[in-house]
Amino acid sequence: MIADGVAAHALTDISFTLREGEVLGVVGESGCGKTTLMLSLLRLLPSSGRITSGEVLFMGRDLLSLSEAEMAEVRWKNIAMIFQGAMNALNPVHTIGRQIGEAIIRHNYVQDKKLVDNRVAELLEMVGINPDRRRQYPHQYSGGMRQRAMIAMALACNPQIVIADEPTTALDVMIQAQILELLATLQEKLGLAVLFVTHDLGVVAEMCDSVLVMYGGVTAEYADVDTIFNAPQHPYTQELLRAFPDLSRPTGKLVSIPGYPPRLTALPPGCRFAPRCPHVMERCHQERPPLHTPSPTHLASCHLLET
Amino acid sequence: MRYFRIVLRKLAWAVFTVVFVICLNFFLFRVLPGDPARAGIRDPRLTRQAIEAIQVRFGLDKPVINCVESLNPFTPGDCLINPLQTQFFIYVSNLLRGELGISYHSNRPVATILREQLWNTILLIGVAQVLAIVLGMTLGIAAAWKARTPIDYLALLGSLMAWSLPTFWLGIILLFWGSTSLGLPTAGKSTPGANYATLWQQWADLGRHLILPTLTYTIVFLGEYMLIMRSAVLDVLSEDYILTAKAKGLSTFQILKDHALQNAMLPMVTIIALNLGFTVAGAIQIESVFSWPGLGKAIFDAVGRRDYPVLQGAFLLIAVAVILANLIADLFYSYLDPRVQTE
Amino acid sequence: MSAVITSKAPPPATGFLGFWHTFRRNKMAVVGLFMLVMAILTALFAPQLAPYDPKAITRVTIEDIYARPSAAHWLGKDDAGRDVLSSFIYGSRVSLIVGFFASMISIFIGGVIGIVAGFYGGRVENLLMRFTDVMLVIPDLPLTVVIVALTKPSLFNIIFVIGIVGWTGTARLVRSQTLAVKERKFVLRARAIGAGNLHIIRYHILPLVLPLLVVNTVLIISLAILNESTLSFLGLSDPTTLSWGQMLNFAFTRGAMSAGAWWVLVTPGLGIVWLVLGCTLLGQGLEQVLNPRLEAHHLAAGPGMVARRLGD
Amino acid sequence: MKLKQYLALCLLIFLLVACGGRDSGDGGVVLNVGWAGSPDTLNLGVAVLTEAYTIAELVYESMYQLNLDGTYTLEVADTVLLSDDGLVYTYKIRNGITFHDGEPLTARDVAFSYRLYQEQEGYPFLSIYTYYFDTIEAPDDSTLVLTLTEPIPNIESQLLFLYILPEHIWSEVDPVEYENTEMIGSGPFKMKEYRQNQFVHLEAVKNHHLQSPKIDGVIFRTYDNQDALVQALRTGQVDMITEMPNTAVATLRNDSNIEVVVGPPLAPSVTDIIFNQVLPENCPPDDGVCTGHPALLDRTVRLALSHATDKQQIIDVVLLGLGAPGLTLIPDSLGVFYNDSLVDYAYDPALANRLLDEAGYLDTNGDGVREMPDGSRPLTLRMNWPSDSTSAPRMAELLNSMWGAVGVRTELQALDPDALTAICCPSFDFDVILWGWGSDPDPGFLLSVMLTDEIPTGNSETGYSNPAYDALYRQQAVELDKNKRIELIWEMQRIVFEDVVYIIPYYAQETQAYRVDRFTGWRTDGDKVALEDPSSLLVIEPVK
Repeated sequence: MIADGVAAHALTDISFTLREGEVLGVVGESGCGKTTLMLSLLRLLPSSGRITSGEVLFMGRDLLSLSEAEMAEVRWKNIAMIFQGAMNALNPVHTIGRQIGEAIIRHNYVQDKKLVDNRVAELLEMVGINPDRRRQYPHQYSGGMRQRAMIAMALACNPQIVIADEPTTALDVMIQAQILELLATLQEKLGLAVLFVTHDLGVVAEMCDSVLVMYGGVTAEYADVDTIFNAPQHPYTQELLRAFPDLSRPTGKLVSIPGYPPRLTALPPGCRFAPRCPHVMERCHQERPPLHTPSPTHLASCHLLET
Repeated sequence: MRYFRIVLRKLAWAVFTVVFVICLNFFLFRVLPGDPARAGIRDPRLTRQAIEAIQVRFGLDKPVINCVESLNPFTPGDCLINPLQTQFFIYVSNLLRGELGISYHSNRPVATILREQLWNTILLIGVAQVLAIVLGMTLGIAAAWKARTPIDYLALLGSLMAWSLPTFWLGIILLFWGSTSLGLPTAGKSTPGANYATLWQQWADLGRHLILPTLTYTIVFLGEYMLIMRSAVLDVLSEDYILTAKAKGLSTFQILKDHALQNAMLPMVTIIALNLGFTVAGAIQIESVFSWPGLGKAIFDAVGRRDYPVLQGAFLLIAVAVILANLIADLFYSYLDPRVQTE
Repeated sequence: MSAVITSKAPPPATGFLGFWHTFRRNKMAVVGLFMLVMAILTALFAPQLAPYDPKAITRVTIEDIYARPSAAHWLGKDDAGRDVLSSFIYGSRVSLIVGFFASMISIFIGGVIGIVAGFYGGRVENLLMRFTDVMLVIPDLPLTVVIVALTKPSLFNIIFVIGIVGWTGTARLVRSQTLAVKERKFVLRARAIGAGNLHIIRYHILPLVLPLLVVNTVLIISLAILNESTLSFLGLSDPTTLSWGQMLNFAFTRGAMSAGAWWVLVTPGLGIVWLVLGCTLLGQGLEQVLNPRLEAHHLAAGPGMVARRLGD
Repeated sequence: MKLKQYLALCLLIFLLVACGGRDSGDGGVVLNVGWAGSPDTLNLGVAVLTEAYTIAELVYESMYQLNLDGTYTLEVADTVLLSDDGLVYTYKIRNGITFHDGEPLTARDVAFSYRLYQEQEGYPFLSIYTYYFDTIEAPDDSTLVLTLTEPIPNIESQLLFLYILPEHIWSEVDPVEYENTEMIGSGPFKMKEYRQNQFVHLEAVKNHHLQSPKIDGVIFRTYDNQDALVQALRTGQVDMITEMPNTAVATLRNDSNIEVVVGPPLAPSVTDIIFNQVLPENCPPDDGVCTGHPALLDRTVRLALSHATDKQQIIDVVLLGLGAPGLTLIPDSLGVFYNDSLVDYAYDPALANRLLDEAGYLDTNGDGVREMPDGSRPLTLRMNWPSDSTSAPRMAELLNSMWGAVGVRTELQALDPDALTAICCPSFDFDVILWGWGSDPDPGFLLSVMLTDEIPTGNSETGYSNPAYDALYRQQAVELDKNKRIELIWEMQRIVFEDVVYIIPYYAQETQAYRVDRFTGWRTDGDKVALEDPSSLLVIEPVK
């Protein structure tokens, strides 16, 4: 019975396209609305969240105008999701096999019980888990295996799109690499479109076709991966790249961006990056910059681009 | 194997607790003032010789335990006596033979009295608890699912109200309402002297007698279960795996059934078992209002008459039942939560 | 695309003002507090509010006994021919006193055991928690009967009895909270700079356990009030103290319902419900304020999920 | 979980149960009696509660039966012969009496029973009735010769509760442990089914040697809760109730289907206000603590308190007027033994104040409480009562204000009955106690309570000691002439009344009620009220 709090515009003016087989990286510091964006796509925002405007077009249909039942059909069958922190995303009291099978049964991917079991085994094998372990519980898996199981689960119904929400956080470096490689292999093999949420630019450079850089709930910059890495237009992207250790330039100094990203409940009136921007101007504090298009496939929101 | 070890450890703990309760039970009732032989009886016909005879009969002439003659007033005694000749030993050895002493009031073996009453109480508590748990859980799930909606507020307020009602007070009000407007019986568990043509009639008669006490009971306990379930489900519903389930396209009902319920049951199981003790306190009030011939009524009568052997027996029985229930709950818990079995 | 997240606002302010700000948004807690304050005011101003003095000596006739409600006696009269409303108003005092002091005892015992067990850990914790577990399974009532039989029935003893059987839940709760708090950085830091145990408990643990304790106190008060009425019903309470439980007890043993005098039974009963409900609402509300978890509810009602303004 | 199925099931059960008809009482015409008690045990050797005796009165027979007017008639015997020295009673047992199991009842059974009651040490409460028994002989099947150690005037009341047990059953069992649930007797009703604390189902004996009931059976149902009991009568679940709260009388009288009967009880009982007046020299050497307030040793104080006690007010509040002001420990329900010539001390607070003033108990420090004449201590009295009493707290409140009005303060404290026994007697560690007695139809025992000899035994609650009274007691105990004995007993009552040994606030009346639409023929014309007595149960018949 808590009375309404203050509505915070977690996301504003976000727009991107994901083509078949494309890997789109979504980058930004923690708290910039990446996960909220992913959940919004599947309409999974918690009770305190609401989508106020916009559309999510999937194969010509606006997902936001679907009924809850129609939406449930789309989930997992067309768009599946790999959550960050597989430990919490898996139900501790059910076996891995059951949790994967559940999705298969739900979307009638295969009918027969026996076939479901086979499919589960096949999926686990595909991600490199001994299929016999499908009768075990999440707590009996190691962290990396849980993440593999999550991936297997996401692929259960052969979705067109997989949303991978920081799939490697909380894993140690060796395992991270394995998981990423597995993802890359499967993406290629199955021709998946992947929305890849991360704050690791190295991963982005390696895996993604295009990149969406988010800051404070808005699009900072959106372009193909080469443009982002070679000709970033937004000061935030530039700063991010400077803060990213480039192994090819071992002498380069590591720079961290001063300050913290804004709290969504206390957003600055003008450009959201203004308080931390090295190129900040007077108008940045008053006026929200519109999205500029330096080139047809390149979007960036910064007053500097005006002219 | 690990699981077996867990079970064994829990079992050992339960046994230890039972032993502790037996000792406490013995000494607690020896600390009481006055002459137990005259408890509740102020009968002019009782002579001093008769009192002594009663004391011999109940074994009260012997020292409490080695070194202690009596506890109230505290008198030290001979330490070198044969321990077999102490009240404590007699009590324990009787207990091992399933004897709980003889009621001061009715002169019958306490074990027999309790055995008769126990089943009636189990029937009443059983039916009412199942109803309260099922309804409470259902309401709790509904309220948690529909959190912050009128359904939630209504269920919450109703449950808090139910929880706030003094049990006996609700009982007497329902008794008058039920007997006046529904013509339901006001006492007992069957119509005495009735000849039932069919077994069905007998069950119907029992059912009619059960309605009011069960209703009272259910209302009083419903609220608590609802509150606990609501809170447990709310906790579960904010877990990530619920989000996973939802992302998988499962319907709300499926999510509640397959993912929320079992996890939310975990705290419920513990509470239900621990609640057994309070359940008996409720039984005392309800059974005495509705003259239901159960354990609670026996305790109520025994309290009024200071019939300590019956109280002592009931105390032990309830304590052991609660310990047992907790043991079962622990084991059931590990069945519900695979993490306990294997980690 | 745009989405909003409603968050608890303003940002978690500390101190009483911040707490009050959140608190007053919680209808449940506010209603509960109101009910409790009403009861406390009634108790405080009983002499001003009560139309008659329940202890006053008046000549009673048979007609006075269980007299129906009238203009002079709004809630009728009881089995001794006294004004029910006045007894009811004065009775709130005893019920509140019992509830308050008994819960203080429970909270004190439970709090000390919980903090000591949680803070010191090891063998101390094991011993204390095993003891708590044992006490938790021992039925309260026989214990109460024995204690009441050992002591004279009086207000003080009733408070004592209710207090010492009701601490087990608190002990468990406080222990787990202490365990959680103990690992916080500033506690570890305090320990690192060599602060004594008592100092740490007093200045670092207690302030963090206290909110939980307050919630628990409010809930235990309601339990104590209910327990007092149960003891009265069992004839184990002191008949010379005028509490709502005693009023009920007299209504029962002196056949109020048979005489058709429902007002004698219903009035104190509703009083207990009022007070207990007030405490429970307050407790539940406080808990919600201190431990909000609705924010992340994944199944919350549908309509808010997609709410687009017209014309978007 | 399939919620709908659960709900449907619950609803189904409820409907089925609610629609299920009431009992199909096929056992003939059965009277349903409601009461708040239940026999503690059916083994009368160890039974305490009156309920056990009520059932025994219907199932068993004894040598005499007590009529509602207080007279006795022979029951199993035709005639009795008393020897001139008043020591030897020769009873001729009727022929053709059989126990419920078909075995004949003979003088041997009578002798067996009397010997059992006399010799069995595990029968603590009955030995008082066999106190004067010397020998018990049954020379043949129809003759019983009872020899006493000294002549007594009240043999009838001594034999009244010594029910005759079948030797062929009781000689086979342990007479203390035996639960006697079969209850084979020779009375007009026999045991059909017994559930302790639930009900007692008795069946009529159709060819009884004295009188057969007109009904086919009677069921006594236990209601733990008095309100439920009254409600059961109102809704017709029972046909008669043997007790009820006095507060229900007015409401039940308004019910045209219900008749309320009020009168003196069959089993006499008395409520007393006990003053601790034991003298230091009489303090029991072993158990005595004797901490009574010294003022209570002064008759003037006790008399003043008596004048300060508004008995009518107590009767109105506690009994709703259904009682009579009491005089002494011998209640009006003892009939001829009750001395109704005594005139009660009037309620007169002014007189009480004057008495205390004149005796020097003055409030010297102006705190509203009087002090002893030597100023040593205030007149503050401890007042205790058993915590299981429902009326005592109300009475205590009233006394507190009444006595307070004459400058005597009381400190009220309910006590657990055990704790009360512990401070009462023979330790005399109290000032005032509110308690009471139940009595036989003979005043002998109640009179003995005030004897000097009873101070160390714990029977004397006041510690009262008066040689003149003691002498009269010994005299009446052997006075065989009934009228002379009554005279002596009246004189004893006058003495204790004038000495103000107790204040007797009231003699309570019995309140019972029955439904007029079920059975007719209830004996309500007698001196006493006892609808559950054979006198009613043998003659009632169903309303046509």
